[in-house]
Parts: sequence; C-alpha cells; structure tokens
Amino acid sequence: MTRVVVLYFASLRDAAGIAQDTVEHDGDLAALYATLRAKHGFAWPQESLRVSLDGAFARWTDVPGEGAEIAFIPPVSGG
Amino acid sequence: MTRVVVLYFASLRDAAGIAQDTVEHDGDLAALYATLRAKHGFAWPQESLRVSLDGAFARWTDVPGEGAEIAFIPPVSGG
Amino acid sequence: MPRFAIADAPFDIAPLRARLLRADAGAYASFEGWVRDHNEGRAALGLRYEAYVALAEREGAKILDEAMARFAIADAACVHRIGELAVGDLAVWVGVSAAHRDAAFAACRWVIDEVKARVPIWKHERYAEGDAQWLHPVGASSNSNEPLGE
Amino acid sequence: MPRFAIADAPFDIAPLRARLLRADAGAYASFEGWVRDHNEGRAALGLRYEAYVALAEREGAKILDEAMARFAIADAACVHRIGELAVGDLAVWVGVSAAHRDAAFAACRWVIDEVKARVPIWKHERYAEGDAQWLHPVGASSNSNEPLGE
Repeated sequence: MTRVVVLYFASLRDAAGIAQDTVEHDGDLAALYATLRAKHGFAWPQESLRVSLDGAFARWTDVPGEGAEIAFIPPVSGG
Repeated sequence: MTRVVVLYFASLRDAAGIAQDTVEHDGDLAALYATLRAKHGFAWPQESLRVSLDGAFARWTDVPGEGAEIAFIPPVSGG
Repeated sequence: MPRFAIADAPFDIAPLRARLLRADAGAYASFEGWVRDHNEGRAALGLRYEAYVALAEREGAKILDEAMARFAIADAACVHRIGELAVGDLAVWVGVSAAHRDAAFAACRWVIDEVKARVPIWKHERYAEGDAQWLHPVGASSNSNEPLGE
Repeated sequence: MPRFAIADAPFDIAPLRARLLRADAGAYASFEGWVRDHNEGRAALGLRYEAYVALAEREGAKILDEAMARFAIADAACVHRIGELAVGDLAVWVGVSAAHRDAAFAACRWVIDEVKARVPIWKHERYAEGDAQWLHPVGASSNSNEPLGE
C-alpha cells in the first residue's frame, strides 16, 4: 500500500468535513477517487473533476507514489 | 457679404501661417474652402476634410451666418 | 515578482501597472473584476475565494506564459484575491502592455477568460437571505452552480 | 464632470476609475495610450497633441453617449491629453464599468476606436533626426501620414 495525502477544496471539503487526509491506497488516481467518493459520498462523477498530483494537473491513470499530494478539482469559479 | 471667423488647425495652420482669420464671404462652406484653399495653397481636396460650423460638424452645403465660426478638419490622429 | 500571483489581502494596482510600462509599448489594456451586490439574481453580501495556491500559481503562470507566446505583447500580469471579500472589493486584475491596442485587448481578454476557466480558485457566496454556497459552474453555462454535498 | 474631457496637463487615472465603480457592476475594462519611443519605424522624441477643444469635447461626449446606448454598461469615461508630451506620458485613457466583461471590453474598444477616428485631435511628432510632422492618417491606413504644406 502507498500512503498519499489528499487535499479537499470548496464543496468537496464541505462534503468530506476535512481539508486534508492521509490515506493508504493502491492503483491509479481514478481508483483513489472512486474509493474516496464512496467513503465521503461525493456527488461529483469523476468526469466533472480534474485531478492534480504534487501541485500539477495530472491524468486519472497516473499512479501516485509514496507521499504524493493529490487534489480533486471541482469546477472552478475564480474571476 | 457675410463676415465669418475661420480657425486653422494642425497642418492647415502651418500652411496658412495663421491660427485664425476673419474673412468676408458669400455662399456655402464648400465655396469658402475653395476660396481659402486658393489663397493659402492648401494641398487637401475638400473630400479629405470635414467642416465644422459654430463648434459642431456641418455639411459643406451649409451657408454660414454673420459671425459664424468655421473650421476645416483634416484627418485626425488622436489616441 | 511572477506574472501571476495569488493575494490573500487587498493589493494596489498602481505598482503592478507601472511594471508593465515600456517606452516601446504604446497600448495598455486592463481588466478588473469586482465583487457585485448580486449574482444570478440574488442579493449578495460578500464572498470568500479559496484557492489551491500551489496549483493556482503554477496554472496562472502557465496562462501568462501562453499569453506572451500567443500575442504580440510587451508584458502581462494578473493578480487574484483569495479570502473574505465585501461588495465592491477588487477580486481580480489583469494588465497587458503592447505596441498596438489590438494585441493588448485580445491578450487581456484571453487571460481573464483562461484564468476563470483553468485556475483552481473557488467562490463561496453569502446571500442576503442568510444562506451561502460554493459556485461550481459546469462548462460554459452558469446555471449549474449547485453546491455539492450540502 | 462630463464623460469625455480634454486635459491640457497630466491627469490621475485613480479618481476617474473610482467614479466608475458601482456595487452592481462587477467588470471594469480600461485602455491607456502612451507616447512610444518610435512610430512607423522612426525614433520619436515626443509629440504635441492639438485639439479643436470645443468640437472635440462635443464629439467626445457624443461618442460616450453612443457607447452608453449601444452596450450594456454601467458607466464609461475618456480623457485625452493635449499639449507637449514626452515618451512614456499618458496620452489617452478610457474606462468602462459593466455587469459583465463582454460589454466592458467591447465598449472600451469601441470608444477608443471612435475617439481615434472622430475626435478633432492632431498629433505632431518630433523625431530623433530633428524633423517633425503632423500625422493626418487617411482612412484606416496609417501609411499616409503625410504632412501638408510643409
């Protein structure tokens, strides 16, 4: 198992009830989101989100390494 | 004869050598320009200019009244 | 200072604008986004912007780099506020200098559009009725700002 | 203060911008024209703007009125310098506030285009080689800046 840090922002943070979590995980970022979506009851399907790995946008098929920082990015509303 | 005040700007003023002139004139603004073009040797044909009467853009067929203020407006270059 | 920055407190535009001035650039276009007193027909009291700062700075810098490459401009910059903002507060500023106004306007417009579409910043609006919500516009439409998990 | 003004000395943008702020207008676009160090490939030392002030103010006000009618904007203003200007000096400023950025950008661009095309202001450029000329662009092209009677 790989230990990764997951950051939650905006409505994802409200839904998770936490801003950050450390989780043990195997597999790619899509699998990680599926697991956490089930755990926290996130309404967003994966297609509505982007994902970042270590501070850069990433692909859902990327596999995070030990200590990686991951964030799921709901639709943005800056400006 | 009607007495009118003519203002010259930019290259028209350089060509006339004066910024303002009072002239006696009969007829419309086109006729006035033709007279003053001959007098000062202005290079601009009338079609390249606009004309103003008493501080508002006017038609070349307008006939100025006594004491009117007239200006011939060469292509502008503000901004 | 980088071309794109996240500001967690009010910032002055004047020095940012001054840094874009060039003797060879005769045109300057700028855009500012202010907090309005209403949104989608609802009276708003204010809002909070939250960002994933590291990613926002990276994506913002990328947008400004792309603008420099796409348009015939001399320089460009953008600053976006985060934190609590009241009605009338400055939320975002974009400035672009160029030799000619075509490029200055086009690049300024492009930067604000890309920042709004790509930079991980989220708006949490508080309404006069007492409720609040996260805005998560889906696609180009703005009628899908439904909060999640609330 | 009218929406369009001729200024015979340097002016501050900040108070002009502040007058356009509205609680219901979230977008602000502005344009500035500065004196460049070159024009049409020639090194420029500076310039003089001359206006037929009464007519310029009238035509400028008309342009701003038209902008208010044509675009969904909250307010708009423009100030144009006349007199002697050095390289780097501000020559013209346009500011527009609106509920949305589309209208703010479109109106700002339209105002500067109309001002350049219609307001009786003329630019007299001084060049590094020691000569000077009036710019009288014919139509949309800028390669006909031939001085007259010189």
